[in-house]
Amino acid sequence: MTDMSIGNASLLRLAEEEAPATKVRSYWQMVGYRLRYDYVTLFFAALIIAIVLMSIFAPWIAPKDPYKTSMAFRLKPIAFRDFWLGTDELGRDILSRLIYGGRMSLLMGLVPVVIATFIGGTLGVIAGFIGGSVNMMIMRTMDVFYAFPSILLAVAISGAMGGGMVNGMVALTLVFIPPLCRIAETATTQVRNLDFVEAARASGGSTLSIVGTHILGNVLGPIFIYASGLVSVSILIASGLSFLGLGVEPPNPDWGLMLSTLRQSIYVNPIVCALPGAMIFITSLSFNLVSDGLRQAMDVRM
Amino acid sequence: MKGLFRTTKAACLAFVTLGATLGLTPAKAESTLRVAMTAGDIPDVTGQPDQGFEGYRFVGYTLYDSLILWDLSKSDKEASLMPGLATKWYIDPANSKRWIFELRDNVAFHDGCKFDAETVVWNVKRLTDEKVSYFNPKQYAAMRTRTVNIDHAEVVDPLKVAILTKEPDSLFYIQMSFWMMISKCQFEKAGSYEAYAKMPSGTGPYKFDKMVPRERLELVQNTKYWNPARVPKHERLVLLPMPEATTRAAALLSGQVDFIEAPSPDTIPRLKSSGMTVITLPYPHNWHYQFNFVEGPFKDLKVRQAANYAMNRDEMVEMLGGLAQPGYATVPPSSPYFGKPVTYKYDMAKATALLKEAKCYPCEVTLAISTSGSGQMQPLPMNELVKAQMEAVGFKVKLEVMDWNALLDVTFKGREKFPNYHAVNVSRATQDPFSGIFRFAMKKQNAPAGGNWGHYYSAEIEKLIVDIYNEFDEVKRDAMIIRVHEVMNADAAMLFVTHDLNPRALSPKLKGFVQAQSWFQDLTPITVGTTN
Amino acid sequence: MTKISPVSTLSAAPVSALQPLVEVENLTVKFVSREATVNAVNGVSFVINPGEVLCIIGESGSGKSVTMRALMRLLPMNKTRIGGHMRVGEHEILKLTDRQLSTIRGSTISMIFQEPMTALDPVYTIGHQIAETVVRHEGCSYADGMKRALELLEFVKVPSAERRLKAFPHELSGGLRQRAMIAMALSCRPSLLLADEPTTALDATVQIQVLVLLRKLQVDMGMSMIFVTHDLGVAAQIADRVAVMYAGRIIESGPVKDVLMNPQHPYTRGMLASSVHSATRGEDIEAIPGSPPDMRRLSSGCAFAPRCAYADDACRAAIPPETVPGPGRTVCCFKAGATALAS
Amino acid sequence: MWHYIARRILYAIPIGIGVTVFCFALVFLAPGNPVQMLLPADASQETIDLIMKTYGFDKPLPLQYLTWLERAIVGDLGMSIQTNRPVLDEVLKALSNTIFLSAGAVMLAFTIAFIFGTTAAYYRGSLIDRGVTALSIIGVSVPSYWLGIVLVIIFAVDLNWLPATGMGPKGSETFNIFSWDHFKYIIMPVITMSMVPVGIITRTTRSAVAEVLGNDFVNTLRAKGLSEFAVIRHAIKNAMPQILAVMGLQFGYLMGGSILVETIFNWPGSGFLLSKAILTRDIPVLQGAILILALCFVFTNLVVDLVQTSVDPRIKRA
Repeated sequence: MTDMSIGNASLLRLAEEEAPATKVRSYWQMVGYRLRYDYVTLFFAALIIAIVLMSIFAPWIAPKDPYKTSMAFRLKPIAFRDFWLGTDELGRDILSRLIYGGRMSLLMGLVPVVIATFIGGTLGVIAGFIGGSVNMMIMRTMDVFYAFPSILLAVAISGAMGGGMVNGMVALTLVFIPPLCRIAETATTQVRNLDFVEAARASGGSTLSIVGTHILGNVLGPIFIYASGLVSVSILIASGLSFLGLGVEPPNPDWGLMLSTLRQSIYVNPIVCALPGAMIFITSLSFNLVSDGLRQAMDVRM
Repeated sequence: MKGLFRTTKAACLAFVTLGATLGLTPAKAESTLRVAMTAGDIPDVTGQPDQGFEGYRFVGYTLYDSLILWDLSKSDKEASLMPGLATKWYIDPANSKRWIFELRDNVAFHDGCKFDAETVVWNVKRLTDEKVSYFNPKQYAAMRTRTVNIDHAEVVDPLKVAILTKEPDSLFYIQMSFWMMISKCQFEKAGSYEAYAKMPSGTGPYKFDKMVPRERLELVQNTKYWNPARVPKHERLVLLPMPEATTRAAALLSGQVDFIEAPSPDTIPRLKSSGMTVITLPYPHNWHYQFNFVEGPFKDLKVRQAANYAMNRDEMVEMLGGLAQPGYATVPPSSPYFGKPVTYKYDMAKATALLKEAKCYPCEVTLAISTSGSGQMQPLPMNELVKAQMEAVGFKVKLEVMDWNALLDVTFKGREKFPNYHAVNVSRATQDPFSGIFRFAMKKQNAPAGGNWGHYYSAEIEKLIVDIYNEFDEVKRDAMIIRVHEVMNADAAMLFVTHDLNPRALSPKLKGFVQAQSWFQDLTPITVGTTN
Repeated sequence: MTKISPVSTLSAAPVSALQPLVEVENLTVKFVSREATVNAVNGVSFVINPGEVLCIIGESGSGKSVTMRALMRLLPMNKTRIGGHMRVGEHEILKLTDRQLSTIRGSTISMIFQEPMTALDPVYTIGHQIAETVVRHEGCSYADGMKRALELLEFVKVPSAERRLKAFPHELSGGLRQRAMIAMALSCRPSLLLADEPTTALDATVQIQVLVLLRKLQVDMGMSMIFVTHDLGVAAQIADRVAVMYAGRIIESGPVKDVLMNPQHPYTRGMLASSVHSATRGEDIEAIPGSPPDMRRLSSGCAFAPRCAYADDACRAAIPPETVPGPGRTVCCFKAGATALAS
Repeated sequence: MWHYIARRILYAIPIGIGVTVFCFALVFLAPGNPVQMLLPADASQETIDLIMKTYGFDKPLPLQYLTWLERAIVGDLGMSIQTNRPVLDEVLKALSNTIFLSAGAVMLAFTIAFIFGTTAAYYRGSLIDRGVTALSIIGVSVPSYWLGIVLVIIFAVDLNWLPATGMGPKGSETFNIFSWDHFKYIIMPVITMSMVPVGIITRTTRSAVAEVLGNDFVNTLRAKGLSEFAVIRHAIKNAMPQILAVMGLQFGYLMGGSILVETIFNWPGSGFLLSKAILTRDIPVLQGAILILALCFVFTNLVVDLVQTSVDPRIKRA
């Protein structure tokens, strides 16, 4: 949310044109500079880190055993005895389950994106760099998967293969490969046609070093930004799958699954039942805002 | 401006009055009963309904009759059989494989055709004879377990039919209570089941009016029903599929429906506080696990008993908001086949001791469960509770969670294909002795041929069952059935957990509903009031 | 409802002959952002008489484009601080309301931009964009506006004007686009035309054509013009007077001949020397060493001092005041007229 | 132009074939056999075989695919195993119900996004801009099914203003959008469904309009003396192709992604049909629904592409 957003490009250009800086910051310094003053992004980045740490250190943080059931204490409201956020339909501590739930939800959010970034990015760079029939084959295959809206594809795959966390992850990975592949391909093709790659070639750089230095350097940015935006999509679709009974298996604490099972109890204890939804919302919001901040700082338009 | 405002207000008032007048002339308004079913779709209306027993409940016994009906007029004891389209049935004294059904006279289908012996034979062939043009493969498959023993049917006279079985079967007549009699001449008019589905015709208390697939089925009262006592007290019955429990509750609370099936326990307080009537009653339903008798720790009787002792069934009932009763045997105590089985009351110490005795401590077991499914109640929290209770006495439980289809696959194929599962959680209807008891205990029913998933074997039961099928004296026969039930308990043949109480919620404007101890219910006595 | 030929109607707006059309006094423009304050214009003053062409010369970043935009208040309000005072005709530019401002934009003052490709809206036809201006200022119907647009295109000598009327900007060549731009700028007979390097983006041959056309129209219509360029050759052709800008200040000004023939400021001289026109064959082109100053931190002395061969401590200590070396001329340099500078 | 259309359509054909292969293959990834739901819990192998044969599941896969494809091309997607109704009828009926929702959601989203996005772009950097950006991010971050549940509880159960489920008082066949009694059924599902498109279209509108406003020609427009309103009109026309493209894509996404919202509201659309087909493993319906939805999506993309070409003079028509 800096003033250096897209809309002000013209003014920036004018100012820079009129006043060439003697001290030219490097690109990454500039990005860092912009981020440093982007308090919103910094705040939500900190929130993500907090959620990640909370998940990693769940066993030390969680006040109670997230699997311990108790019929006597089911569906208790917030701040009931030492159940700070109440209990679920089996009398398990909601706070502990929310803390542990971060593990599953982040896993479902991050793993498919990371794998898809790796696979899709690699395929895209290959397609973009080699071009010709290889490009044709890879990109046309991607087009087929592009023909499915993401939720439909995820539901179709995990619906067919049966529920479960692993199947859910596989489904989400397959959903994310095509767009990442396409971005990598576009970026690679663009970079490949730029003069400096030609120059590097002319000066006798090996293919590998060209890919390594120039193409990757220019392709990673857009991919990284796009992928960071996908994390929240992944979290949301994964929670949707859990909601449909196609995601994480019980009794594992997962926000989507908790939301799904607590839905039955919404008339008894609406606030407690809304908590997992709120967690999904906050996490997804944080990833979205950070991704947005990164995009603005890096001024990459998509 | 002020003047304008006044005129508008006056106009509004006029409108309100007009609306009120229209609303206050309900003399013509039809009384409509709107029911939210748990099914995801309208059950098949062409004869044997799908969507489990719910289909039979709302589409089967409403549009159609069977030769023998269930008496659903009482709620104090488990529903028993009563004459339907047949007035009498008995085994041919000369031939223990020939059942004779005497038919009711002067019964007409909704289309006007007469019901007679020829129609019955036609209906039998519809589900047993692959060679006739009106053979229905889908319904054949669904009915296979009930029809497998039929050899053929024959007309004795216009009001008498004989059905011949391959083996003597003293329980055969019960199967005929599931056999919907559809109109032969209406089917011939339609030409195919697809066409017939748009104009089904039976002899039941309701007539088909219209259907929007996946959304609603509208039936209207059959004022000429052969049993005047069961002519519906409301003019129209609308059936709406709503698989989501929360959706059903919301629909009832917002006044979109009048009658919902299976509200989830935690919505009950809210439904009650909004004035809804919540009805619960035992019925022949069993929520249990079938053990693997060949692989794993449950081979050992002591381990099976330990698991049964570990169940704190009262806690389960509490979790289910009182919408279930503790399950100590295959059938609930209200069943005529209950007898005096050994009961495994909650006893943690004894359970632990048994496990130690069996040298299986901690005892690692894997249970196959589903996320949802017909009659599964609330499989996830219930299984989690079972797991917690078993682990409290020294089991180490791994839950293999799968969707309903995958679990059915596991159930069909049996333990041979899935030796790693030590028990499966598929709940069953226990309405008749075969499907409720025998098929879990007979060697002949060993999966994949039948319902005996874990290949349970008891020599005594094998012998008893042979005798039962050949015993046409009901009292003697039932004594033996009770014995089978008791033997299964002695062997701890299952992990008994609970019996559903079949909750339903009704809008306060409905009167006259009598909930029967059955999977089926009679909606005909319900009157729909105008008060909200 | 204008149906008369544009040539006859296009005449300079009535301005008192006694006073200059444009008066700019001590104009300052600052761009303020969180990161830095850019002092783009630092006290510029000039006057233009009716029918006169002033050429502002300077390299990129010298503040010439900003000066022009400030005259029309086209700089983003919330990030710009404008000081001093500007008058065009009877309008005090800095005192106008937004509504008044938009009324004089396009009618009293109009502007031609450097890059006709990006300065025209790509999704409207040329005809529409001209007609729109006419409709806005003359309140005529759209159909009349289109008729006027056609006349204007013919007026700026666009071949097959009728067809070009319906063309989108990307369908025209650079020269034609710039002519369309000019037609648009002239559509409401402005008394002042601001031209921001209007020929820089064009091919050399087209440049001359456009330049000649502009000069002819300016003379015909008797309007005043401020012409921004970094090309001395262009300035020589079109200007009556020139002003040389460096680091947001006018460092030298005067009648075009005097300044170009006898430059007084070392920067002007350097520029002339590095201009291809003045270089003799075989001789090395003399370039001004160093690079323009950082407008975020200007030194207290002469901004050109770090690059100036003649600079001494006095130059670095204070900003040189304006001196008048000859009639109608100004220069800001301590060394102006000194022997060291005499060639 | 026609040449371009023809080429785009030709290009869609291999994608279509790929889609059919995928749809067909999907089903066989599934554990269990496709006719399971038809059978009683303890059906014998003999019964299973008979049913498999009746539905043609006993033949080799490639042959099954070709048979299926051959009939699919002439519009015969087979019969639903569950209901015995033609799959094509089922899917088209459901799809038309979903289009109500998707179109409604996209139109609502467009209206909101258009107003907010343009305002934010015009006042970029201001508090309004921040507010709108926050709103759009909230839109894409809310789990929509969760919102749906909350809406039902508030507006149907507690306030009793709107119906909780279903499509019209008498089902979809008599649905009449111009009658309030029917229209009120569509309100909550449409609002729930529009959350994501509101977020995405607002973001697109904001960035597209802002980008246009940063262009040089905006200076020209102001220099011509045009009012700010006219300047914004120019900016919108420039940004429109991009906004339309995103809108079209969102429409396509909603048609395929309505499964969660339709489940909550019991809306008889394609998502509901699909989830039912998955739960009951109704192979022909699953295949047919996914196929038609994917083809719709391909078709939507094609239309978006063509509309964009015709709206934007900058794109050269080959």
